[in-house]
Amino acid sequence: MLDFIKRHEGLWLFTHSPSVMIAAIVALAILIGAVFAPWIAPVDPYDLSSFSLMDGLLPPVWEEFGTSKFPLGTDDQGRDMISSILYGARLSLIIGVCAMAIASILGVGLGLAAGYIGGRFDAVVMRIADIQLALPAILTALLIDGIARGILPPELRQDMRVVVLTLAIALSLWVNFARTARASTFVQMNKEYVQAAMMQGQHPLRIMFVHILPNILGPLLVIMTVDLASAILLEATLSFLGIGLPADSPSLGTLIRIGMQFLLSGEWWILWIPTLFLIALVVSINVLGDFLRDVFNPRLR
Amino acid sequence: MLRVENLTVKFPSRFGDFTAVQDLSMTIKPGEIHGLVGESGAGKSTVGAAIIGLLQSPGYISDGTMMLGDTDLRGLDQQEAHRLRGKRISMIFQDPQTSLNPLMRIEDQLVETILAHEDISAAAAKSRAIDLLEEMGIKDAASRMQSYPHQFSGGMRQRVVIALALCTNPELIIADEPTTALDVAVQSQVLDLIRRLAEVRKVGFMLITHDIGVIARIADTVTVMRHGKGIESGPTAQVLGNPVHTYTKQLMAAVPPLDRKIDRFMVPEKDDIVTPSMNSGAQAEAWLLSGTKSDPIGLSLSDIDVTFPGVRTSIFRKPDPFVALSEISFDVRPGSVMGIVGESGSGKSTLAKTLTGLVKPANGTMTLGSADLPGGKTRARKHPSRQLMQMVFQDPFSSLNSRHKIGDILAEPLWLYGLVKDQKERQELCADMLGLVGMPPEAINKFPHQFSGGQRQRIAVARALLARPKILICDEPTSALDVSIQAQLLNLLKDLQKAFGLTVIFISHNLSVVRQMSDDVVVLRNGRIQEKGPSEQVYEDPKADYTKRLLELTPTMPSQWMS
Amino acid sequence: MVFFLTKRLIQSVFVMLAVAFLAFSLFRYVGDPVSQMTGVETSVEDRERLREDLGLNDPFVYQFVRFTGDLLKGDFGYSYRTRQPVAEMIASRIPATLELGLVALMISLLVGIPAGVYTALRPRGFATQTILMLTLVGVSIPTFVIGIMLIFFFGVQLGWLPTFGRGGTVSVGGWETSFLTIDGWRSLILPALTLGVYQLTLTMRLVRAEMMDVMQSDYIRFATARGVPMGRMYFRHALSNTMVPVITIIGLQFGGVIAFSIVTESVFQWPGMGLLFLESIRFVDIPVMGVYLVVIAFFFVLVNLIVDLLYVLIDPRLRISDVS
Amino acid sequence: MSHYLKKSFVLGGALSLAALSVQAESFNWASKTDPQTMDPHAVNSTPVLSFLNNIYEGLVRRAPDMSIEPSLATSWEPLEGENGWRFNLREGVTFQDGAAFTSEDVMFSYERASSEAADTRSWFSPVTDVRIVDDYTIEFLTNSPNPLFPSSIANFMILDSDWAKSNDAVLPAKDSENFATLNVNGTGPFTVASRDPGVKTVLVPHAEWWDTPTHNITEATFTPIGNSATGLAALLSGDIDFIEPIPLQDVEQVESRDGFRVIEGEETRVIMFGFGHEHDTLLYSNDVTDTNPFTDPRVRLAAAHAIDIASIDRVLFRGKIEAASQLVPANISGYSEANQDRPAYDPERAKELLAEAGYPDGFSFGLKCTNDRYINDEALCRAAASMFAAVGLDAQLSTGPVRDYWEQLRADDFDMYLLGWSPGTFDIEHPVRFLLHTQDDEAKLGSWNFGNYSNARVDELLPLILKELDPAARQDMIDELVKITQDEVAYIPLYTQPLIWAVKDNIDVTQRADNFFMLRWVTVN
Repeated sequence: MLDFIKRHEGLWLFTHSPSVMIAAIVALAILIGAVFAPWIAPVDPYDLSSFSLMDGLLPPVWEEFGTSKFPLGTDDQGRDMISSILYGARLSLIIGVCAMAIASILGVGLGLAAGYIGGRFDAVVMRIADIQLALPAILTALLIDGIARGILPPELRQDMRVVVLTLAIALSLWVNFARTARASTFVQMNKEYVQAAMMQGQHPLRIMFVHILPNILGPLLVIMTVDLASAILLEATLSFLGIGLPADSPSLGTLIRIGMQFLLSGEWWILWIPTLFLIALVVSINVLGDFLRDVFNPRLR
Repeated sequence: MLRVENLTVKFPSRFGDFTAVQDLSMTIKPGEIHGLVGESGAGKSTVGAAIIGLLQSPGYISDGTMMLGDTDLRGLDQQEAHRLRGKRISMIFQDPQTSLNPLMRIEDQLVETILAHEDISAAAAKSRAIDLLEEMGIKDAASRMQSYPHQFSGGMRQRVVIALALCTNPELIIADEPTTALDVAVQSQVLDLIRRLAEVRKVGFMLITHDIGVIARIADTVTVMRHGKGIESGPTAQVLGNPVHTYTKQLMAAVPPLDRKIDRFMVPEKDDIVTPSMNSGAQAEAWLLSGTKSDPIGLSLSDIDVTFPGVRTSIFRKPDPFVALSEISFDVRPGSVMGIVGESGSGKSTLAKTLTGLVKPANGTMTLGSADLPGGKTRARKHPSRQLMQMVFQDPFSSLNSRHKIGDILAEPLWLYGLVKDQKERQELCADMLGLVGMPPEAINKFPHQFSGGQRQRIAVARALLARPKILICDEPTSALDVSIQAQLLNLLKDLQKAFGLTVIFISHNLSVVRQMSDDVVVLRNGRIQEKGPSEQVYEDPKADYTKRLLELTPTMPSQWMS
Repeated sequence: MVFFLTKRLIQSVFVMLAVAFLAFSLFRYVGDPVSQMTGVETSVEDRERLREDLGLNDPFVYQFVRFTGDLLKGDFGYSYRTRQPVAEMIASRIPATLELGLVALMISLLVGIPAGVYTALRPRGFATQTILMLTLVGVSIPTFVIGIMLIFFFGVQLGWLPTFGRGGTVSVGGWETSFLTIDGWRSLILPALTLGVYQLTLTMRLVRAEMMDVMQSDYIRFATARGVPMGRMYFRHALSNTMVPVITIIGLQFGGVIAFSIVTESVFQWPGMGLLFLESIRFVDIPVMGVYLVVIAFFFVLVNLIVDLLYVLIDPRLRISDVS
Repeated sequence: MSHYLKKSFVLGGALSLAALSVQAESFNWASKTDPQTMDPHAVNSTPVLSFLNNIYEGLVRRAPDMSIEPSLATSWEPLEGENGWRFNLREGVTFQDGAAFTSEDVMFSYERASSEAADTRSWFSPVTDVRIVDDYTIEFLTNSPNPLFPSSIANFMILDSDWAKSNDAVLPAKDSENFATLNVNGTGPFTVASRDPGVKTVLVPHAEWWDTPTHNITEATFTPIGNSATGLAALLSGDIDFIEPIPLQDVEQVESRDGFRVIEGEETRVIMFGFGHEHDTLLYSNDVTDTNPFTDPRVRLAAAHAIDIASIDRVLFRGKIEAASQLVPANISGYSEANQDRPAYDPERAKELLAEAGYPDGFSFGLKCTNDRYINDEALCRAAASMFAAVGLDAQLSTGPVRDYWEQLRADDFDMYLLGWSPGTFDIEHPVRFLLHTQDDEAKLGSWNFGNYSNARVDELLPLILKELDPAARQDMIDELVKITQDEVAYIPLYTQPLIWAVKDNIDVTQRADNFFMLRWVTVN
């Protein structure tokens, strides 16, 4: 085992940096909590009949009036904070991961193709990327949100909120992937294994995805982690501006937006528990991203 | 002047301490050029770095003494060491392209170095800088000094680098592969310059190089290193001409001579090459032979021009095209080896790319056997030539996809050209082919990074053979390899060529290597053919001035040193 | 070089046009301006009449052509909500946003670059690890949380700094500036800090990465071998070589500064374009939204052109192309 | 007492006291939104009318208790022999630019405010003609007896005709701005010293105001602060003296701090749920798709019984709301005291009613709500949805900003929706006209009756109520009408929205139920 760890540089570095290990444990714990929320959470915060306004605004158990029924207290609707947070993290992660996945597929696909084909195609892709960059993420989200509302039939609008939000975040993140993939592809194009494959007459798609892609995954993986963190933060920010998710299916961002109302009112837990949870999640992901960057770019160590 | 005794340098790692240099001792007198020669990984650069105090973290000197005159180099603190650098010891790096700060004028870089060590006025420093540049052979130095590094050519840049190293009159200059990145002609000039500086200024040089020819040409004394240890040391003529140690002998034997063609290189038995056992490779050999029953085919080029679009500088004017190859015509006889030789920028790699269809010629025709060979994108992906012509690339570290297993890399041509349909059969054939090129068959389950450069080049050869080609294009296949490995690979290529009647196009900048390999030779310069003909004729009796000069300037060893 | 800049200019125009189109598409779907413009007692036919007057019933393509045409003529239209000329409204808000962005950028550069250099040169020091960890936490807290925490700590609890708005401004040739009064500066501190934290982290990390890269380069090793003084080496040799990528990213991040200025401006009631934009969304003030988008794209394009020019200034290889 | 002031006392003594008294007369206040225009006829919305009431005046004005009192008219009486009212105007009133006020200005303002370009047009729909009798007498003729007319034009503000004409602002700005969008010239107690739209507006007293000032303000600065946390911080840090509204949950925090006071009151706005009465099917149901259960009054009543107003009050509104039984609160004229009971919170009864109506297991439906229009609107809907769920009514909640809310309601895109209504005329006839009368575009009736609740008797009663001059007879008709709508559960009235203002202790303000903030009632101590 020890020998195995020694031989794999990433593993070895991992076991030798406590902050990374802590981050990994925190991220994993949150991930497990989020994935298994329906089984772990005491109540289902989406089921309106499972909580009652009568239980509203109860503080965490260690405060006066706190009850062990709601260890972290309840919000203004009487919803158990633990359940809300677990489900919220679940939704935030789903949105973050999906947005990141869409952005990476779109961005890597376009970037790879632009780098491989070059010429006019490359120029067009890069101009589209420029346009995307000229529209800040928040504006993109508003745009998508607005268009979706215009196009979708009313009965779908509510259900599509998550999809729309995910798409909006994905659109504002893809450029990063495209630029990185394109730059890395340029580097790989000069590598002789690519020339060998081209010379042999392999299919361009095979060269792009079977040969080049595995070789540029390193930097992309770093961007994936960093962008997952920004996707989660972006979702929170959009929710703060009121273009995020509705309050009855709250993500962490929506929980914070709701909690904002209780900033001064004494019910600190409604704001600060989800906020701390979000920060812990994002910090962990960022620490892991930093770590991956170090592994893939040993010069920076 | 410089006295090094029992120098030991260690690099701690998670696998324990790695000893890069062990018990090395040497002395360099003023005006002496001391060559430090060895193959990659011998620790020769580490010695230089240790002396000037620039060991890469986390390396450290664990033992030994280093005295520069009366100064104990190990006893200096950081401040003192930094003041000594440039003042008394300086260094020249391999690549003049990257050694100069691209954002600063030459003048600023020179003046700042002089002012850092001497208490003189800026004007005085400037005039010294001008003198120095002129001494280095840069004309009109006062105005040229205002330029930025990118405005100088490679050779000129290395002169500037030397001027920078010299501008504070150091006692010792450590030159780490100073001419490796340069062409023969420039290399010769730079070597002359170093020689002159040693003689006139009495500067001691430590010349670190892998090129024994360079050592033979200018070094007074030499130390041969291997695995961090000094193998043999003494005056150059004695060590190289009459080596005592087996390793030195083997090294000398592996150096390809320029003045004659030898049949096979004497190669040392090395642990990382499997001697083909009786059966290993037989199946692959049979498979290959079954496919090449028909006669070998030839290749001919007639009036090939290749141009690239130039850099556009205006929206209104089309940029002038850059001519990479011009009026290239030659015939490669079926089953023969055609050598193509030229310096960097001569267009030899473009030629390889044109042949393989990566670059489209503007004019001219190519013929493969009796069929027309379309160029560039007009060559269909399924064109038969894609299988018939295979290539071995220069850089063994990038020519194999590092994310694929050796087995997958090797099986790709079998699958792609539909040569072997069965997956299991493919794997067996690949394993056997590895045996044929002198690799253990188990290698199919490993990744490229688990192999050395020489081994990877063998894998690359195996990959080429697995397409069952008739023509093998080798683009600088050995230029990234050490001489002993180069010798092995050249032997292998010779054997395979004979066994399977391959037509080989062998491209290299190294005249000696080309001579050993080829039946015919083409000399390229700036995209044009300078001379072509049978090898022996071109080497023995060159017609073109260019060929003559090349042959003259290539550093070689006196033939009497070579056994 | 001239060609390079001309090419960039043409591309920029293309980007602007595309943004104008997107801006216009946005118009159609954000909400119903007429409902926002009228009171409860306005009758249905009055609403319909207003809709007709605003041209909202015209075909999409016609509306787009009209919008782009008006933009090109320099006619930015009138706000649905306040009936003021949009150009005037946005112009009056530009100084606030630009000054905020500028100070945030200055914070990010003045703190980020030295911190990046420091952490690159002492990669293993305790201070470095602390700085890295702190900045990591800094980027992990949503901007609006940072802003509101700052307000409550420095504004309410300590009472040191104003909690909202720009404070005292002075008009210099029509440009309302906060830079000339103490009050203006006091008001700037918190929002600029909020906006700058994220950029600061990016700048620092980028400078650090580039610096560590450059410190490994041959010319730095050669400069060390020549005994060039350390300070000169770090700043004259190493730092200047890190500037090209740093400037690129700063140019790209400008979009980020503007985007997050929306959040910051909303938290601090900072009377800039972002706040105007948020208000116009709330009231479906389509002309304002559209022009805002175009103006943002214009700034983005402008900053990137400036970045291109800076490249040329910094890197002689782009300036002089003769190789002898 | 803010930190700033406290510090002054400790450190400065008499000097700062002197400084304080000067400073005290400048007054800073904040609210959520900026009045979008300074034109009194261009936009009919509370932020605009409230703000402009400090600058412009009407013929009549409202006292702190909402009653009508003389303003630019000293007295008024019904015309004899025809329908309409005569107003006797005040003499010696000057506009802020010094021009004298006469009946010409009233005539001009009427024409302006009732023009097609004006958003205030509907106020004058009963008016058939206006006659100038002399410089200080003017008559408004109406199409039928209209006892409410004087009080319905309390916000009809008078402009100087010469000023408007000479500045090219004869009509309110519609597509582009005009002079009156940014500039003012009223007869009121304050005038605009400077205005930066959306940023700040500075008002100074009008020295020649006809009435005796009761305020002591020398300069008043208004700043819109959209973010409530920022607004509250601005108050607590002493940057502003007054803000409205503040979030309910922060009331305790503000009150517990030294130097601040919260003023609570009832607004006139009643929050209610409406139904899609004329929809054939539910739009957002997973189970009932072929019919609309809400057409059955029993189902509507069940929904009403499911709501626990007491809990909503306690948790969401911290005990600051008044439950509502009808579409207006008790302080509005015409309030039906005979019908002041609302359906009790009774989940069992609700389930029974649902079972009777044929939905023993309940059904699912869509509930539309705003999230930025009313106080705690989103939280209210979430709580309501949870309460509906408890009786088997599975509400699919959809919340969104108000900017596209009305459009959705107009497009009949709802099963049940949230609505708040403030009676513009401070009489119950207003919600009846807009919310209860059958939709009738011609007569401009029922225009906000999105679900098209329709009852012939209600439609019949409305014109009678409008015309009736005898208060008792009128009230009888109103009681009958309210009874009908309660029995049929036309809407579920929930509560009256509270008004929460926060001020520094040294400021006296007067809160009026229409949430208008009058600077003339402010004193800085």
